[in-house]
Amino acid sequence: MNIVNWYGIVESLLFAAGDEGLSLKQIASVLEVEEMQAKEMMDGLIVSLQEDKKRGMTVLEIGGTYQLATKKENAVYLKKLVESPSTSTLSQAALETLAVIAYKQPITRVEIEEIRGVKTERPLQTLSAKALIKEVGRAEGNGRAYLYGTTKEFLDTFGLKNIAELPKLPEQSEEDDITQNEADLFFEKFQESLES
Amino acid sequence: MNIVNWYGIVESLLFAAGDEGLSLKQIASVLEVEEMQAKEMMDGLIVSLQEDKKRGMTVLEIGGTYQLATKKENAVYLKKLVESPSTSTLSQAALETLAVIAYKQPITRVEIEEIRGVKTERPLQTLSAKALIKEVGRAEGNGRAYLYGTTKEFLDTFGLKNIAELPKLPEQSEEDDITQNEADLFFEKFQESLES
Amino acid sequence: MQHYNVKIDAFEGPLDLLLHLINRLEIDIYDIPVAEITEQYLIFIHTMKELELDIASEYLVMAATLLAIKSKMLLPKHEEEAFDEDMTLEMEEDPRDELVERLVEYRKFKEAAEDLKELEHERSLMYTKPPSDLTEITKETKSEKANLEVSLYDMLGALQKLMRRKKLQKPLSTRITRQEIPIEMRINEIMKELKGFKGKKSFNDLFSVSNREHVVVTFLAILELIKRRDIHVTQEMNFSEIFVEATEGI
Repeated sequence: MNIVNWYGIVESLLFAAGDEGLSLKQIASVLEVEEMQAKEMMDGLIVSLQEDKKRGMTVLEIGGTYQLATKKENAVYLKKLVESPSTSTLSQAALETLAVIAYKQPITRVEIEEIRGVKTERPLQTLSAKALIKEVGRAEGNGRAYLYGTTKEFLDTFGLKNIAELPKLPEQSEEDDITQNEADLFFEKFQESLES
Repeated sequence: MNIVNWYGIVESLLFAAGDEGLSLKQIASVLEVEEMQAKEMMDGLIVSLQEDKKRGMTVLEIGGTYQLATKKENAVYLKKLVESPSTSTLSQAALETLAVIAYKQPITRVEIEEIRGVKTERPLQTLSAKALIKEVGRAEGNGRAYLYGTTKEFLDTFGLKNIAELPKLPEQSEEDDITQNEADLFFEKFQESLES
Repeated sequence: MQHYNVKIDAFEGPLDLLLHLINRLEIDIYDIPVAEITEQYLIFIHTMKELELDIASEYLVMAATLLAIKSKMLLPKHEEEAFDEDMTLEMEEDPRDELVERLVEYRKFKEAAEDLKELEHERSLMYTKPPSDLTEITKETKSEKANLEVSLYDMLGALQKLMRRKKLQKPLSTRITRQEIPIEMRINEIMKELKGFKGKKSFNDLFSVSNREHVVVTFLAILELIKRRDIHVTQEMNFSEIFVEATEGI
């Protein structure tokens, strides 16, 4: 494999790793090269991204990990995008957060962030501003974090009589039929073992 | 601003938008160009990404929005670092039901059951919970049964630009041996039981 | 010797079962020998009964349909047809027509389901990312209530994306994941259990823990041991108890 392909592979890896980033060790292990070599390649990648006007991405090196990010100079366009008035709907982040709260309420911000794997401050603000969620109490223990729950406005917006009317999640409904699942699992694993 | 810079800006925008995707309208509005022009640029971007071996990304066009994704051919490397979801999450019953809905929408449950020859309540629940189908209206006549159709999530899950992009419904084709494997196993068992 | 469990619902319904029979018997779907297929179908139903499996009512309805078609095929031509010979060709309906039509129609979607599966796989090879957090570059949100154009499906769709993502990122995240039982460990346990036990041990006894993962791992361990020829599995007759013993002991 030559260095040209490495670039593409590393780009894919960094993209998939997201905010967690990748260490030099991880990159080296996937490319099956020495860390020294991986380091050289990353340095090359960073320079070439910075110089290439056709590229909107850059690689940040933070605390020993590399992660993809948008170029600083494009922030002005991102701002334009976010502020465009076309959003009478909720963002993906807000919808996700709302779903987590709806199904797991009452729940603290930290718990939501654990589930989503990303910071959730802003979606919570948005949802509160739209009166879809509210603080419903405080968690036990030190910190006594706010607990969030859905509102009547939420039920109205989604045409629900009450929270129990939320559709069952796939996992939940599948659990109804544990024996079926076992049979499926059996069969799946069995097929796999035949193929291997 | 020239088209070289556009590429970089659009890349930043697409990266930030993630799986929420961007519509042509949003892209055009940020770049302050006509949608036609934005479309041409996106077409150009998609081709250049596909051809450039140094790039690990591609642009998916799904249900009227564009989103960045890693290239298929790099999946093998991603697997080394992140778990691949490549095993189908849908049961055979759910897939069949989904196929009927996709090609015949809008369609009622009774009509689906007529085609499949079995009760279809559970698969419908699963598909709804996975947001792959939704109620799109009510049938005429008494009963006014719900009509089902596919969602944008459906397009995303199967990587389709739009419903028209679904593979043609096979008119007549040879039996698929692979799908028959499971059935064969059962059949052998039952044949044996006859012989004993 | 059958040393595996068979998926009890290998068929999606009576139409699926019929397609399988047609395929297996290498029959022309447009010219089904009804007597033969009916016999096979009934044998199948009978076997399911013997296995004490629940037979969905749809299967029984289809059995009745097949019997009805069979008897119609045996009946002499209707008298009316003799009256008007010109009409005969048009009037003469094959009793099998409706069934064939349903089978052909169902088969289309069964195949389409396979296409979908393939598409889903292709799509799963391409990874997308969640939207970035743009908090820092945007202003505070203004308080604006309602008039949202969102539906439950939008929310469930978002949840799907989240779950897909979680699945992908599991090994990357530092979160504590479920304890997995290594197959090799279970293999050693089973061998120890068998060696410490003179003679044959019941297959079912190996599945003492009813935890799903444990069951699957045990099953895989047994398969592996069979492959390695470390154990010997016997069954006196179909559906009777299966016994397992260490090869060494024989």
